[in-house]
Amino acid sequence: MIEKKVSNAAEACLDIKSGMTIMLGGFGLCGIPENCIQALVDLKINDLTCISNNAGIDNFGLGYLLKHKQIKKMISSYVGENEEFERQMLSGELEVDLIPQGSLAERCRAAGAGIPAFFTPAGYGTEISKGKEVRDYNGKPHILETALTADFAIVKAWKGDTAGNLIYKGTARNFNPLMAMAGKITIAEVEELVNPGELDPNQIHTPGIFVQRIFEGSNYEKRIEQRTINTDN
Amino acid sequence: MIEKKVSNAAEACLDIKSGMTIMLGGFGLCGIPENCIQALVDLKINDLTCISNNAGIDNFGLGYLLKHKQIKKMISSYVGENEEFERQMLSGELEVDLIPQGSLAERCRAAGAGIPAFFTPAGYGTEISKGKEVRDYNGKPHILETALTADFAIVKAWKGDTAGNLIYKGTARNFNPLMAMAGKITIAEVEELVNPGELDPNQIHTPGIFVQRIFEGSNYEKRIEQRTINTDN
Amino acid sequence: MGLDKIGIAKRIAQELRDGWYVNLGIGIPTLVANYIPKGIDVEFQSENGILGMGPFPKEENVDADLINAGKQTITALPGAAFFDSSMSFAMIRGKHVQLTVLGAMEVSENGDIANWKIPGKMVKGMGGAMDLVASAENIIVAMMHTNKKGESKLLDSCSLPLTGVNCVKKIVTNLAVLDVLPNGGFKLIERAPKVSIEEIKSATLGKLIIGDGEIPEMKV
Amino acid sequence: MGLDKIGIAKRIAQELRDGWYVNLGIGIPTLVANYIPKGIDVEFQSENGILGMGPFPKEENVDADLINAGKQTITALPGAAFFDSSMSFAMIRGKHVQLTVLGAMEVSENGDIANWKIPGKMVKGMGGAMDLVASAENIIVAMMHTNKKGESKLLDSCSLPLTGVNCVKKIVTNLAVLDVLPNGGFKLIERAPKVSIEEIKSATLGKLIIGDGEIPEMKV
Repeated sequence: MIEKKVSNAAEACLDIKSGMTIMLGGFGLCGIPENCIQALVDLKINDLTCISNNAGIDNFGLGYLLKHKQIKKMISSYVGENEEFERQMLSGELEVDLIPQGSLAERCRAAGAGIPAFFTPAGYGTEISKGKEVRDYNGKPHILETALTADFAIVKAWKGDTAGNLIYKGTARNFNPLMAMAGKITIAEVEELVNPGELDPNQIHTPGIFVQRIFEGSNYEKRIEQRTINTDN
Repeated sequence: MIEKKVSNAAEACLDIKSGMTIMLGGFGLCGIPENCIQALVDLKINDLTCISNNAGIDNFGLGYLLKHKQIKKMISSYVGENEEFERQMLSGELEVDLIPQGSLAERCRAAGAGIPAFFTPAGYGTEISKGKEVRDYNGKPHILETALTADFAIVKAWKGDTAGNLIYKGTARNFNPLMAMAGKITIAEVEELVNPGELDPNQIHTPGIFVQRIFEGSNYEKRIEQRTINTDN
Repeated sequence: MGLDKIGIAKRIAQELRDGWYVNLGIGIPTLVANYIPKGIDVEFQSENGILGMGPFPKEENVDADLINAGKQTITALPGAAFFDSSMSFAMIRGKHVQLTVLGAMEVSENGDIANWKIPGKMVKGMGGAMDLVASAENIIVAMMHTNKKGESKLLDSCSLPLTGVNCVKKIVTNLAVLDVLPNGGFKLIERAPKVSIEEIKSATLGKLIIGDGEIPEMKV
Repeated sequence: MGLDKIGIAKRIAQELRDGWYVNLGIGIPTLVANYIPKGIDVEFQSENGILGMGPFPKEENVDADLINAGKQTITALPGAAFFDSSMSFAMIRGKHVQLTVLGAMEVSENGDIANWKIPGKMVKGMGGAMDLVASAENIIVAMMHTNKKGESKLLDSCSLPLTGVNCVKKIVTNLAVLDVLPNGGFKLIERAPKVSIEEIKSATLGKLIIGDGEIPEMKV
């Protein structure tokens, strides 16, 4: 097996530079690469273009990078729940490119799959379709969307092995497998890192071929945005 | 949960008619829906268009349907190892549309995913690209391929539950999950059918939403085409 | 005036059919899951990656790795499946989901919907809404008939940036159930209990179509 | 004359680099897996859906659900992964596989390859070959220098239907190792043991380019 293990987030992120484009997995705060986000803060790099479905909350997730003004541009589908984000966007400090969630997911997959462009109905007739090619299929207009890649993709998984194979848990899977495919270099942080052969090859969500660096993260907070409880008896 | 269970292949295939287009999962003889193929033979329907990566061997897999002259047209990527197929094709009894394997897989997925068309480099400059739109991306020509759907998709899985969730085993997965997505009606035959809740929701390969009918098959032969053995000590 | 949010959710629940997969948006639509009619089996899909979504968890079962598209902690029912975001939108775009229920800021009489942006003021983003409305065959909008200023949200054309065009088929508000006709116009189907046609008329800015027969009251 | 199939496989194995993912076609390419140089870790991908493919199984481990793209029974190494065909070709098209080794009926001096069809005679289909050659950055053709009739398989242009254009970078035959130059032409890099340049010249119909220096013998 090809060995991908590095010791920690700092080592994994060592060569990420200011001005680069980075994809980060996660939906809300669910399945975000907490250790690597801290490493990016510590690196004190800036002018980053971040591709991530959301922008975190104030002070956590990507909100942490925003607070330190390390992000030049966000490419996301939903950015509510973050006052600092809103402030930077409305003041013009932060560029924002909003993309329909399904198109964002499919554009990442497309990059990883060597599909440079595809047609989707999402966004037709809205400002999203401005300047994009429109073509009718099955009597319905579709717009042409292109693949979305990044210098680095940073993903979070539940379990991984040193060959780079990943298994996600619950809805923490979300964008992680797609971004893992799309990065020129893909870094995976996992809650539990095991040796090759310990994961069932039938249950791998991201085959190791997509992952260049992997490490076992630590001190996961896994914050919850909306703690909704069923109080019925 | 929405209940999808039917009693057997005959019941699952009851309304498949002559002249229909059917997708069948499997690669070679690995992961083919043996029970439903038998049911199609028993139905004595014909003029079928079959979309399947291969055409089986003489007398097994799709070769069985070919022998009974039930297939009008095959859409496949590789059709070697089948004398009856070759005879019917060369004599003009059988129409054959050959598609690069990756494009076949992606075209099925695209149909299931509501992507009507996508660009791929596969087949550019060959007879496959005749009449197809060509566009350069990243300095390289790509051709536009369209989604491929079917009246029925018939797939074979290892385990399934009555809500239609499927888990495949080893390389018997192949085209099955993609065709499951692409059929207007999808029939799944499984080696072991369990109740909802018995499969780990984290390990489902085909979510039940894609499957309309499911049953536990019987008498699987699982023939091997090339029995290669390591005789080293 | 008219129904509360729970009433709207109850009325929409009557639209569910046995065997349907359903995507419920944030807000009122989420409440629909609480009022599934007896004898009807439906499954809820949440676009962040679960099919077979169950109710909120008991305190002891809260799992940060198990949320819905509204970022709320949830549970998974027996027979659930988890998947990635491309698979999730494959289900949506590929029309495997039979019904989408979502909120709106504005709906136009030709079925356009606006619900993701107020220029210069609120830019939260569209999330999965653009994929949902562009793909679903069957879209029900759940919303209050008028906004907080008392202005109609049922317009001849939307003033806000669109989420999708020609897509809304049915609207359930606190005042009425309305079908959006293929050739345009809000056709009044039902009134909320004790709400008069006049009240609906005065709260509807777009073209309201009222047939000849009596307009029944909703049963909720 | 020159190398046998095992010799060709051994010479190609020398091209492997540590950390590469490699797709081996049916025939001679499959043999390459038996001669991986020491200290080199590579993983083999088979396009029917496995990464981390191991050797053929012992009799007692044969599993009909575990085959390679040649339909041969195989094993999975520790750290292997199974996946569907779209994921498999995502790896291939997306350039995650660093090397493709495959056989050919004909190769032209500009790197075109034909290996899937003889009109009116053999139509087995292209399988995954068209995706592989259109996508891989690094393609080595493994074949005999001439066909069964003794005719050269290295041509100025292919006579058979093409599998891909401008894609072959290197050819290893029983007689020689040749690079396909970006501007066209087969550049002779190495001779098979005891094979003369004259023998290679007479077996090569396309443009053969021979540099000024000595052409070394392959070490296999």
